[in-house]
Amino acid sequence: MTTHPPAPAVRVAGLHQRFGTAHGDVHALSGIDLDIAPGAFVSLIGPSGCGKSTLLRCIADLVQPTAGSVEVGGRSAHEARLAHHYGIAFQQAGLLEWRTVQRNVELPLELHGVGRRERAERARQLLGLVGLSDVARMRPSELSGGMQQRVAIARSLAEEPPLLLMDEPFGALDEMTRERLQAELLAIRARTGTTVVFVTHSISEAVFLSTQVVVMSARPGRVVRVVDVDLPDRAEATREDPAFFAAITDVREALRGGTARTPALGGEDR
Amino acid sequence: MTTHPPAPAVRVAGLHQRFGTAHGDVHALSGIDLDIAPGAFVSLIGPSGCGKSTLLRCIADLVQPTAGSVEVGGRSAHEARLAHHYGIAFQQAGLLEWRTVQRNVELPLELHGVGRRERAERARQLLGLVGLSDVARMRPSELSGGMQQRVAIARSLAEEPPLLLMDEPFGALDEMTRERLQAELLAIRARTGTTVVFVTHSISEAVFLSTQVVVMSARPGRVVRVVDVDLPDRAEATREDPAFFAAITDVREALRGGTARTPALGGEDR
Amino acid sequence: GSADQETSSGGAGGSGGSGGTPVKLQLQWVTQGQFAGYFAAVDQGFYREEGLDVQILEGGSDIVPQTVLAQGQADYAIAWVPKALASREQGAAITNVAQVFQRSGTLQVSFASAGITDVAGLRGKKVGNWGFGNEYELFAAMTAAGLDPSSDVVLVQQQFDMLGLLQGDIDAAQAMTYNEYAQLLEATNPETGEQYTAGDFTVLDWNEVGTAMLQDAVWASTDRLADTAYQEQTVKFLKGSIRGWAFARDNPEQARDIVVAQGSTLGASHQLWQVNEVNKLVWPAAGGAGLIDEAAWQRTVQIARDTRNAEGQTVITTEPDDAAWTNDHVQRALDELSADGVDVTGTGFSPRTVTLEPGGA
Amino acid sequence: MTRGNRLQVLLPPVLVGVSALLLWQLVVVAGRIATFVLPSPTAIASALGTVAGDVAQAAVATGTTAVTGLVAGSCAGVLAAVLAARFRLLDEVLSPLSAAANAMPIIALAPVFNAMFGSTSPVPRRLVVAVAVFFPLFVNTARGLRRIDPVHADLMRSLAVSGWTVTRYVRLPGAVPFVFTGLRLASSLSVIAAVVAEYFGGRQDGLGSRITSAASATAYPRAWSYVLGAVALGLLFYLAALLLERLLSPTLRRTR
Amino acid sequence: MTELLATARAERAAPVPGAPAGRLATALRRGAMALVGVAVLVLVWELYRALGPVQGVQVGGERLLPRADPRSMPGVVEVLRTLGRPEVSLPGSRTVGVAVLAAAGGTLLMAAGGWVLGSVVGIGLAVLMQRFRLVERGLLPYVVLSQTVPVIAIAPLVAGWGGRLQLTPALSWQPWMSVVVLSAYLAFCPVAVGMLRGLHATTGIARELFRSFAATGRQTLLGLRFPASLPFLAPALRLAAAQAVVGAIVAEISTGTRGGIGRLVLQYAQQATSAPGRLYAAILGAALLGLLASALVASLVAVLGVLVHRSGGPR
Ligand SMILES: Nc1ncnc2c1ncn2[C@@H]1O[C@H](COP(=O)(O)OP(=O)(O)OP(=O)(O)O)[C@@H](O)[C@H]1O
Ligand SMILES: Nc1ncnc2c1ncn2[C@@H]1O[C@H](COP(=O)(O)OP(=O)(O)OP(=O)(O)O)[C@@H](O)[C@H]1O
Ligand SMILES: Cc1ncc(C[n+]2csc(CCO)c2C)c(N)n1
Ligand SMILES: [Mg+2]
Ligand SMILES: [Mg+2]
Repeated sequence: MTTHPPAPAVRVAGLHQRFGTAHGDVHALSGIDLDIAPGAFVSLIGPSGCGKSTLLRCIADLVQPTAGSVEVGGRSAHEARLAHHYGIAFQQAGLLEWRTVQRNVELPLELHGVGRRERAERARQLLGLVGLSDVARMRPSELSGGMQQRVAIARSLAEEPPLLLMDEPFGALDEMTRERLQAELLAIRARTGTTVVFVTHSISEAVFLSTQVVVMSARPGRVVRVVDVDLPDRAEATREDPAFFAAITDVREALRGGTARTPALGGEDR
Repeated sequence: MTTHPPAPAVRVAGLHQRFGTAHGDVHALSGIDLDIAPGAFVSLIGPSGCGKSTLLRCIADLVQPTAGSVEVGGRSAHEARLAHHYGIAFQQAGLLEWRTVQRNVELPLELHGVGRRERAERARQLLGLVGLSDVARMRPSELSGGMQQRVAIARSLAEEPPLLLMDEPFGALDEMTRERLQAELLAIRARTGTTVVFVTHSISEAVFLSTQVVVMSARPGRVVRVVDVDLPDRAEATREDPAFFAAITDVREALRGGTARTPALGGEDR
Repeated sequence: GSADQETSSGGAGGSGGSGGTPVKLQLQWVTQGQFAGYFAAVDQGFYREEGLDVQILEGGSDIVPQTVLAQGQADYAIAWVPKALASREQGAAITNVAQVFQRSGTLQVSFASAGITDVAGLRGKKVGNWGFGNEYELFAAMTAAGLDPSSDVVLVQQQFDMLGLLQGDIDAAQAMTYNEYAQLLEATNPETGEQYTAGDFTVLDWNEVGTAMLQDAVWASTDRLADTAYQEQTVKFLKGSIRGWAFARDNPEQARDIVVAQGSTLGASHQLWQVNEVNKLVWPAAGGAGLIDEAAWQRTVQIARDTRNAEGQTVITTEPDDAAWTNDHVQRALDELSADGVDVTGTGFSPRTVTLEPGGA
Repeated sequence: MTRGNRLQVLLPPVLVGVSALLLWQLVVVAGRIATFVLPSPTAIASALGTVAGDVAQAAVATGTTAVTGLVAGSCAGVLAAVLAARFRLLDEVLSPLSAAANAMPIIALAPVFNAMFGSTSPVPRRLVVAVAVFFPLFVNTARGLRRIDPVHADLMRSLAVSGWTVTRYVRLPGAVPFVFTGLRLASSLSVIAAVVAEYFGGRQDGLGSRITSAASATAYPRAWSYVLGAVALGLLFYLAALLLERLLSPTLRRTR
Repeated sequence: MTELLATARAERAAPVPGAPAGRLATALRRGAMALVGVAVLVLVWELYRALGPVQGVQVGGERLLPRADPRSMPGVVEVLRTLGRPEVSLPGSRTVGVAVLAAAGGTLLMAAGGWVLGSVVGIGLAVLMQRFRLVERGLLPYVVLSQTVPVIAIAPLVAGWGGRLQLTPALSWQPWMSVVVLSAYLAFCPVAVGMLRGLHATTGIARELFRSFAATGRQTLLGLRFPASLPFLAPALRLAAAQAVVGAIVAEISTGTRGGIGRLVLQYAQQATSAPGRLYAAILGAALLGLLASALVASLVAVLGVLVHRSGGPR
């Protein structure tokens, strides 16, 4: 009997994604191979329109890849979704206008049969975490852009899923709030050992948070390089750590290489 | 005869803004006084939900302030709007789905009677500027989040207005594209002498771009401090300038001071 | 009153309520003087005396009485002969057991000033009719007069009222003697401020033109007629009905009141006119009321077979079989009634002169 | 639209239609249902065979009424909605009136129009159709016009345009899907209104009078042939509305 | 794609539904404006009667403006007077006005039945069509086309087959039930179409969100599609109310069912030659009935909306 390495949390192999539009096909992703170890914190970074959101949506089984396979937690992406294996926060908040803020956070719990008392308690706790306790009874449209995004983050955390998928979750947040939430996210991960796949366009954020940074090229999106980030722990001081800067430089260089052409101009496949 | 100082590009005096909601009033802005000199580049920064967007919308005469006055270019905000005095890019792109990307950029020109040839030419030029020449004929929903935002930026620049209002315009952009567009924006400003009011949550972006950074406190939004940024010129090298770091520190401190309470919790007025 | 209340009370049609064999009679239109005999028979207890508990079902524009009968939802139906023959061809097993109206009540009316004195005069005119199968007498007459109905006249859909004629949209309008013709005479002539008179109009009467077709008849289920109990019941039903019609003949005012009490909203003088005109169609009946005159039957069948409407269709395509009509039951009914001293021929019948009030009031 | 795509769109309705016909035939044959109750599809088909030419002719007559009324009523409905969206006062006056007009059964309207315009004129029927289609277009268009994305409202305001320009550039394009929802409903409504209006007046040359004339002679297979004519006409109108929708709103495909 | 959110925001600008005073004022204002509309209509009618050409205006052989004679266009006063006259010139007869009111009440009941039945069927069909794309493709055209089959073609079927049903030993099929069924036949179409549109009117993000939760079809329906469809369902239900009234009236005439305004229209139409006012009175009744039905449904929807909103659910 031989011991197997643990199954990867996410395994993407030979992934291609094309979209048909009125003006011909758009080749969004091309030959993506990616293994994400359990407990890893992986950031996707790359020029606007390179396919980060698309890749995340493939992992979440929200779009069917044109070619290639996606495995999540040792099963197909489809089964993983049905097993409530992940929580997701989208690039746009995607709150339901007819629910109050609190009931938006409760939504996944409600759908999965958690009792009224328990889910209210959990929602309150999560809203506290993202600093929105006092707007629990308001409607999404009464919140600012950043506040909406924080509600969406709270919602994605509601079930403490083994896998967290986050698409530029901190994009609309001020630096203070962002740093606070980064810390919270790291704390949650430390406590629960959850795997995180995180889309961002901030190099420093990617490096600060991640164990690996996946650098993607402009359309058709390919993985240019995977930068391993080896930092002892993540605290305020980390941001001054030379390893931190080294990793930033690595990522920046990989990005430059991958975007030698003008950003997001991937015209050759159209 | 005495000479007057030039009229400020924007003058906000004693501005208050309250919103009525089903669960009581929300006090979004409280006693804002602000003078913006012609040609200035002013960034608004502050915790999420502090009223940055609201302040920008007051200047644009898109909401009526509850109290106080707003003057733009020496006239009332209302008259300025009617005189096409400003261009604006919103936090959400707000593109018209039934128009192609190019025709979305042309919209302000079309509405203000610019001829077909001329506006097509201008739109092409602007799309080149934001790196989207090859998607001119696509529909907004076929673009990624960041691409949509760039279209909105191009649209706000279409008329080369004396005043540019921008609400987190680079929020959804990757760092490369962001830096390129920052440079473009500065170039445009240098060329046309336009005044810019810019909402951002990136301290470094604010400092890099601005002549003044207005730091706001959590709700109800107040101006905590106006940090003057005195940098000779803005180039890649600027980001290593000590004056640059000093200003960043100033802003960061002002922000900390203004957010001694938990971010965005302005519960006392509800 | 709530809808169901009114329908059930209307549907009850004055059912005796006291035991008796339940019998349903389907009319071809809403309650009005046209059906005075049946309402009178219910009201006066004539059916009850025969041991029948008769419930009268009103008609509507899409209720086809003979198919209601054929589907077994009524025991008898009042229907015009040509339409009923058409249904027979489509498989409705029904038999004419009594020809209550011996004459046709349909007229084609025009203003005297239009000079349409004979059928040929319709050429090039706007000729109104209701459709609904009421147009074959008109078409037969036109065909006989050498007019092609589909090209020599303009056929116009006529409404329930006679406004089309009065307003000059229609040159010659269809009218039942007992209904629409009366409406004309109730209307005010705007030129004189007085009511119109019969002299203002010329009428084409199909009975005189020779294209009259048989109208209201009592139809029974052919299959059930094999059953003696149903035969007996049919005789009883016809006895009651003929007594009802005799009552209406002798007491038109009372018959009018009975109909009004059943919920007809036509005016009093109009209703009286209607009962009186309908009486003229029933009485005098040479061989007894309801007896089918073979000659009239043959003429009706002939016209129904030969006359083509605007689409080139005939009412029926083949000669109806023997089961289409029978005088057996009505004859028995007449015999029994005569024995009881009821006047079933109305030889001495003379119609009233009814004065129509403005608006039929 | 690709070929497979077209098949995907066309096949299900055809399948449903064919199986419905089979079921119908089965019920009639197995249930020994008499023709005067419900004619079988085959009986209708054979009747249709003999009167096909007449059905077509009648459909042209009815179709003319329907088209005229549909165009007039739709234009009026959209126009009224545009005006109502611009002037609140007009909206408040028009909405209840159009609701009342909509609730007016044709059966009540036709005699009135016939009296007013003359029962031999084609105008009353067309008016009946116009009134019938007015409401769905008015309501749906008004709905679409009222729904404006707040960002778009802000955008237009910032561009210092208002009123008609906003209507033209934002509200109307945004309302296009709604207009077509209304038009789809109206397309079939116009046919039925034209058919029914014929029961009350005008020349006896359309589907309505043929249906009644056949039905009153219990010639149900023939009556249903004309009903089929009406359904086919309705389908034609519906497809025309769909086609127009595709032509005028290329972006609709993705938002459905 | 942002459509749904957009409405939600746009509608936020309207007065908060919670405020009763505001709602009452709006209702009053609406009522007043409806009356203004009626007044304008009456005025135009009367003005045309007074000033219009008696023979109307003909253009190219077709009359484009109506005749203004009293038979074609009876005066409003005349119609109102008719309401007060006895229906039959016999002692104890009710007035035409009472007859119209009673008939309107009868039709309202039958139409209500048709509306409920039609709405249930329509919503059911819409849900089915949304759940199964194939069903939508196969059925939707027929839902719309069903409305081109005139009532005359189906009335004999409904009345005929209904007449054979024995619902319970005590309750047999009543004629008014045929009316309800035929009324539902006209009412279900707008509900099915509107509801289906509403069920589809979710944003892509929201749909993906529910997909990411592995929500079951039922959960997506109840938690997402239903709330999203409410803004579409409300007007569809109002359209259906109007259609139900039309259907009930047509069915009454078709089947000769008593107790409703359709039957009254039929009767009065036969008297229109000499008393055109009566027909107009009945038509007036029909119009008011339609308005009442729409208004009832509108208030029902509003009340439900407020209740749901209070509970923090969809508005
Ligand atoms: N539904 C669609 N139809 C057509 N093209 C699409 C569709 N969705 C995405 N694309 C295209 O796929 C490419 C990748 O899009 P995606 O949203 O994944 O980019 P992204 O990396 O997330 O960009 P951003 O950082 O700007 O959000 C883009 O060029 C976009 O135009
Ligand atoms: N229409 C509205 N109704 C009620 N409250 C509102 C409305 N618009 C804004 N607010 C409130 O006003 C405050 C300021 O909102 P604003 O959008 O200006 O914030 P912001 O500074 O732009 O935040 P962010 O950085 O997250 O975009 C928030 O608390 C928000 O909840
Ligand atoms: C829908 C419909 N409208 C008119 C008539 C005409 N009509 C012919 S006979 C008759 C009864 C006696 O007047 C009537 C009203 C009809 N049959 N059906
Ligand atoms: Mg993205
Ligand atoms: Mg904002």
